[in-house]
Amino acid sequence: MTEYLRYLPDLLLGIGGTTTLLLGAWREDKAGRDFVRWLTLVFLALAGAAAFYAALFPQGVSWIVWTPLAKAFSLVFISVGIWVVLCEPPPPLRAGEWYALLQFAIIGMLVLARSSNLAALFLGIETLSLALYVLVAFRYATRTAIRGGALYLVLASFASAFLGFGLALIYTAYGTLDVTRIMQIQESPTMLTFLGHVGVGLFLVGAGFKLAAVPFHMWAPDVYEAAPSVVSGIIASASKGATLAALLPLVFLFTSHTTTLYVITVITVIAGNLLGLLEQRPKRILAYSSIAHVGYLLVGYLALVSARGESTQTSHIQEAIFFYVVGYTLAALGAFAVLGQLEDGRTLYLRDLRGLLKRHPLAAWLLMVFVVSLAGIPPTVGFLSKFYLFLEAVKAGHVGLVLWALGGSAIGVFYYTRILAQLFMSATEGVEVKVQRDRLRDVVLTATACLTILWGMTPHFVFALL
Amino acid sequence: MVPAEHALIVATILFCLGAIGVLVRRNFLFVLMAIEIMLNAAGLAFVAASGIHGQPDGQIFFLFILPVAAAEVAIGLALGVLLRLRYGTLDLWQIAQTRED
Amino acid sequence: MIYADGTPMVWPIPAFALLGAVVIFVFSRWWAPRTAGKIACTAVGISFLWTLVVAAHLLGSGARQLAIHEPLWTWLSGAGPVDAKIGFYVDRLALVFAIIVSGVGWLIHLYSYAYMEGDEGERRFFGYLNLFVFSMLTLVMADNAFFMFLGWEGVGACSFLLIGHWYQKSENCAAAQKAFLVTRLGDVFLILGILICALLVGVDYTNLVGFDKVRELPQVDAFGHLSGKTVLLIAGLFLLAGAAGKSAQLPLQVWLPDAMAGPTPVSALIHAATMVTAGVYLIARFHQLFVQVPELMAAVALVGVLTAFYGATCAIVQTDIKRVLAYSTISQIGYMILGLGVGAFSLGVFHFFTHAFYKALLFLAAGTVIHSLHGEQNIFNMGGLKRFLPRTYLAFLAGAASLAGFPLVTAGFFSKDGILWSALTTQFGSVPIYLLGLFTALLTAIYSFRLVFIVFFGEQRKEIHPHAPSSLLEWPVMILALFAVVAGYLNLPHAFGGGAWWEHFFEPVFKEAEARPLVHDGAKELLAAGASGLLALVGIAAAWKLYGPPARRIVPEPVIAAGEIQNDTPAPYKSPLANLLFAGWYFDRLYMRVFVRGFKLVATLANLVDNVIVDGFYELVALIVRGFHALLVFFQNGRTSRYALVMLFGAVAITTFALMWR
Amino acid sequence: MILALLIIVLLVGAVLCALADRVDRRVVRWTALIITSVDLALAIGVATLVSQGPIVFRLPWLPSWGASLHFEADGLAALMILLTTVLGVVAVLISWEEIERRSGAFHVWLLLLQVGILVVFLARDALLFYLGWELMLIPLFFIIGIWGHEDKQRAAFKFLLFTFGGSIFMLLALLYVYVRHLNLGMGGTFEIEELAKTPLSASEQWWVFLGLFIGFAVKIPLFPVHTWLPDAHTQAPTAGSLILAGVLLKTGVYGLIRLAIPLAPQAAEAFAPLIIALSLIGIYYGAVVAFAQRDFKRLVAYSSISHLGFVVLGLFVGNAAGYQGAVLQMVNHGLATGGLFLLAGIIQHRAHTRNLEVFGGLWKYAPAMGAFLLFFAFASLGIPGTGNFIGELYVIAGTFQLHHTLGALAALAVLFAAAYSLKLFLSTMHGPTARPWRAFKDLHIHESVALGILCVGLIAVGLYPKLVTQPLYFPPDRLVPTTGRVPERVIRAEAARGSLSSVSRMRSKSFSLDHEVVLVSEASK
Repeated sequence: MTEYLRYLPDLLLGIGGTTTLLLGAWREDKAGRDFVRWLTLVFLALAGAAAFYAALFPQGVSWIVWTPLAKAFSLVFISVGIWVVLCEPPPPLRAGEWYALLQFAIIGMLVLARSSNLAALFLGIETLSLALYVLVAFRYATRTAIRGGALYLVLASFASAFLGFGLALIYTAYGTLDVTRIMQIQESPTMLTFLGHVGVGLFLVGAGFKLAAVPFHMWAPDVYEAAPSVVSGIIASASKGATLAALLPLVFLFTSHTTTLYVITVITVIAGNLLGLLEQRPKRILAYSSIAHVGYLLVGYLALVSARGESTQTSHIQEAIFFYVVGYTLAALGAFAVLGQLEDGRTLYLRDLRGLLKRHPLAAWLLMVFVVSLAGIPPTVGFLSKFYLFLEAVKAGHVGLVLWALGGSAIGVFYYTRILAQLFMSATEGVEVKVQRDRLRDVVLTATACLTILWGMTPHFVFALL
Repeated sequence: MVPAEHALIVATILFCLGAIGVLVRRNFLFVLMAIEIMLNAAGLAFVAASGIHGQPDGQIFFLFILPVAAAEVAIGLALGVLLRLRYGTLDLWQIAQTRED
Repeated sequence: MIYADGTPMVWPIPAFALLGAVVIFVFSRWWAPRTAGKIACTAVGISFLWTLVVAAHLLGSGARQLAIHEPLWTWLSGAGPVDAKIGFYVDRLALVFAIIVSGVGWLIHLYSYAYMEGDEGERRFFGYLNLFVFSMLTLVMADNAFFMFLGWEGVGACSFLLIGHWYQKSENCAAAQKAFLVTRLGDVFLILGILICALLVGVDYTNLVGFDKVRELPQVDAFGHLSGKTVLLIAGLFLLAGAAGKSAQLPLQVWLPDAMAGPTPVSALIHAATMVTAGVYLIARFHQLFVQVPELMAAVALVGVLTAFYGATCAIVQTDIKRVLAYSTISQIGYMILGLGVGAFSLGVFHFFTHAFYKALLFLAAGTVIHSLHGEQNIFNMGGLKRFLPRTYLAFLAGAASLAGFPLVTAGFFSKDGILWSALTTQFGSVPIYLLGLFTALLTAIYSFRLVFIVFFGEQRKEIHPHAPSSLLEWPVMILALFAVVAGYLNLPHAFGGGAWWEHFFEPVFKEAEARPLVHDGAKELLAAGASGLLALVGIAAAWKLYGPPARRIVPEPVIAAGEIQNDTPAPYKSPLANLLFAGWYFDRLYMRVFVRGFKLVATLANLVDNVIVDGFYELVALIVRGFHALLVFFQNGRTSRYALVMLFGAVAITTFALMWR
Repeated sequence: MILALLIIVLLVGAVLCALADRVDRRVVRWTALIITSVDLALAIGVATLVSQGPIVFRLPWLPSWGASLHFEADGLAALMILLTTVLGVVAVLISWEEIERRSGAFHVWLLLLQVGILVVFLARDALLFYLGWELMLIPLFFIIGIWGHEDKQRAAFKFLLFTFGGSIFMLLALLYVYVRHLNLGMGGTFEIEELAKTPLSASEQWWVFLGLFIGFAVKIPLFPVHTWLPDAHTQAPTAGSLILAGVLLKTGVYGLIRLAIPLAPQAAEAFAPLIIALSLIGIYYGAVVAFAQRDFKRLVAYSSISHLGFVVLGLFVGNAAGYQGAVLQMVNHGLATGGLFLLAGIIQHRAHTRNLEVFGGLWKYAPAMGAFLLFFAFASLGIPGTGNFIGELYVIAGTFQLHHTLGALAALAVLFAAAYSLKLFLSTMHGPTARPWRAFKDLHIHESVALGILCVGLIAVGLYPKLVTQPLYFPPDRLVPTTGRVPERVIRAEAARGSLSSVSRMRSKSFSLDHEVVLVSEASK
């Protein structure tokens, strides 16, 4: 039986998701909504506990493997789920579906984080994507939501096709999709490497889309804007983190693609920061910011590729990437959640932020912390994680790349601080925004902000997860 | 017997056709169809590769691709209905040009 | 305040003046305005008394104790050549200057007390005045050149403030600014000169004797292997430039006439008796350096005699009573510098000594005149004041006679004649210099009595109602007048049967540096003195002829009514020569056009460069970044198939890449 | 511990101010005043303790990276934190009336800004240093952007982008040195002292120095990366300008001393001619452009560029005189320019304009203000008796030792300083009264106190510069350059004096200072 234990979190969430889906259809009133909410929370907590213990049991050969890194990532994604449940009050309609989809998305992430087989990776991505398609268009009463959902669906499927075809080619080349076997085969080159390279290239397209790396990033602003803010947060942080977690064991695939990765990284970092420069809609700014952050993560990933499996260095870089993902997740989720309070079914503009200081000063200060962290300015986790990542990149010899990344972040500072300027510096006359207030959300966000600062000074707590 | 490489070439051609379909069609439904073609091209490639290697893995993988494609289409159709309802058209360009606010 | 061995401390001398200033600045706002003046007079009075105590001690101990050296605390240290203490050094040179500064200063303070009554800025005025006395005392009593520089700049600052005392008139501000900047230019050279000295021998006055060793050095490594003599020449020229700035010598003399915008006591104290003679003190103090290089001495002498001539020529056509005196000051300091330049250091200082009395007196008397006439300064609007201001007239006459070098009975005669005699006879002197100096003496007599005759003789030229001056405006002037007459006998030359006490008094200070006349013929000396005395008389006679009551003609002839001539009247005379002299040989205009306008132009241009080019560069960078932003955002149009196209493009690129660069 | 306390007090103060904001504006001000005063007291404590040896505070932080919370105060650091805390008190005093809007937040940012500055001055760990460096950004960004004047946002952004843009090069250089140190098998550490031991090749040093130098040059700011400064100064509220001019710019110089030169000493020497040229250009450029300004604060800002040129010049002439002059100028510039900015703020608060052309004759209404402006203007032009003179003199002397023509060039710049300083004073206080400034009040008591503190500081340094230069020789004194030509007089004093006089000395009981009276008598002639 113990080999099933490794699927326990997924199973729990699957059960939880189905249950909430059904129960949600049963009662739509407030009690019902709250019930599914707490039920989800229970399942997520159980899944978390399961993930914590599942890794302790012996691991056989499987599509899914609990490595320490996978465990840490899994815990992070489950925490994201818990965070979202706590932070976001249940939607007035279709609460059951909301929570079910959330849990399904987390299953996808968990699968991604632990996949040791490219097939599992594909399945994880698809599970995650399918849930997200619906979540993006969740508020389908508004036209933008549908439009965004459709756009996301079309482009994500398009990318999935690339991913699938790329996997097919890899399979053609290697005869297997198992990561460890591919690694072994790769060390003894076969005649089909050519197909394998093309396959990896196409795989990169699919993965790049999920990560929103340039030039596969175009969807990001439109989708982030259309989706409910918290969903945008998940797409920006956890979903990308999961994809990256899945890519971490695959570095060996890209050893001959470093130039490609290098180019992608550089243009991602630069374009991501350039795109947001004069953007007027804060959610789009955060979308562009997420593109830039993927660029920074790719810097780390390239360092990982360059480390060529050298164990201490690899583990350091993995630690750095993990830390970065955690730091970025905190800040991005927090920032999106604050913006979510201002959403009123219409497009949010920067100038709307002006009212926040008057209406809900706490939210303004919290947003400031998150934005500062995103910009990578101390004393926040965004600074230290970026520092760590770049440190490792320099260690791996990527001085030029780090210079590009730093240059990009210098450009990026401009748009982050434009948010701050709108929050604190501009006249508040004539700005009327409705702020939805929720006590629990304030508490959760405050805690998040505190963590953002605390971990910015004491990252050991994060490293301890590994 | 048809060589597996030929099947691969067919799959590639299918994939490209699908991709071109996504690029040139503006109608949401046709775009969905083009994506289906691309996914099926991937499936075909898997099956063909399965033949090359003499393993069932590729065919099993095709089994995974099928429901994924189906699920995507299902969501896509739902969204298509909503698009038609809210925008009165399925033309993605027109929809993109519609200004909100 | 007396050391165990009976030597009086010297720090109280400047300290009292400083204390007065501080008290006035901090507290006087709560007191009546007149109190400030009382405090100021008391403070300087005590300083003066203490100076006398020190003087008595030093004179009394004779050769046993020639100087009091009182280092207080380390000021600059640990930075290589910049090594100096805060400390005082009073030898006979410093003592003479200190006596004049505190003594004449005190008299002028008393005068000011009456003069400034009812002025809006009375407290401020006396605060500055005390601060000035403090700075000037520091200047002359410092024990090293850096500390001296503190006083040097301090007097400059006070001069700036006092010229601009009536700050609401922009001309005054401009004059103050001009004075400060021009002297500052000299100060830059001075500090460089001091730095060179610091590198060579150090700045403590006790070290200055080392210059003769420097001269012998074939090369000095610290100065690009120049020879020791060249380095000394450069250092000396820098010091001379500093002296020229402060003492209004050519070519930095332009500020002094304008500085007359200040209240008249200020002109008397700062711009006649004390501050402007700082250059004389400087050169006398660094005599060990100057005598090392004959070329340097020649330069000093040349600057001196040319300035003397320049000042005298300009004074002769001025219409403003204070400007006449200002140019006269320039000219007289030129004489002092000439004296130093020909090696007669003690005589240069002697001329400073006598000049301090008679020029302060002239200014104060002029101040009384102006005061009585409610601010009228144009001499052509005066006339016949002899009757209204008899005591002032007498004092003024004494001063003018001394200035003109009226033979035998005035101090100016002896001091000036000594310098001229030295210019002719010492190793540094020469006949052309002597002749120019002699001719200048003639001019001096003419312009000084031109003043007397126009102001005090003749008839009243305008309907004015002079009021009688208060006694405090008169008796300090009388004291000064007394000294202006008798001070000369301190150095009665041997040829006149005197003992040349002054020169002997300074022997321990200047020692071998003092150049002795090469001619030891009493008869020749008498002849020369007779010549200059005669010239003075001729000058006075000429002035009587040209400007006296019998002469109704005013030479040169103005194009407008003489009474209407203002300082900034462009060309008041018909004669171009007179206009040239009136405008100070157009130095002012030249500087204004070249340097001031040039600087403003450069500043405007630099500002433009900063805004357009330097800042523009960054704006351009920002613009380029924005351009890229616009380019990228252009593609974010929400059209699904376009997005897909970009993705496909990426996919094709990656695939191609994978295939080609393998 | 006292070092950590310095920072903790400010952090606690920031929290208290935030809380006090709910009560009343006055409570905030008093809290801030008390907190900064306590910090000042602590800094004085540090300054006195440091003469017995450096004060070290070390706490493990990130052992896996080799980073620790290593604070250390030596003489230089003690001076700098003293300056910081003094200006901290002054900043609170001067904001007393000026800041009316969101006073709590203002003081929070003001205190946090000082935290960043203190971290920079005390850090002996490269990571910690960089952390402090970046920590200064956001508070000042807000101080300028929220409480600034008409064009505040633009100025705030310009400040932020320039400094951030500069600091990325610095970060990269630090990372590079760290990695080199690690790869050479010397272990991963951010201890600056350890990093300085990394044997970098000449070209590596060149790049490392360049990176660090760009970062610091922007902050100082040197020509031609100075253009953010006039805008930032002009727009900042008074306290912001004060801290910016007083200490923030010094962090750049301090970084050069503490990081750039120790990490890449040979490169520093190789760069010295270029840097000397840049600072000389800056000295003249700043002074000349300052003269052309019409805006009070802009003028002072450009004068800052000129003054900071002196500081960097002194630093790179490579001798003790220059180094001491540089440090002196850092302190003096902080006090004098700080004073000018205070007055700018005070005048603007009353007159609602900074345009020099509409001022004039203000002395009539505000003589005390005029007196202070006069003092600070004179200090700024380097009048002896104020610290600025000593600083400039030392720098000029140091430059003179390096090369006489350069020294002369540096000295001549003082003339231009006089030009703009006088313009500043005259066009404000003197001249005909241009407008009826009826409501123009003279200084309040807290303003007088604030300005008085700066005045006393300047005069104290001016008359007893050992206050500043002596701590530089406190252990460890290795920062004081010993290279360069040994400053030796051409003719030694004893040789010069020769047989002039027998000198009798005696201690005087009437003075506690090292005082002696020397009687020069004519013993052997």
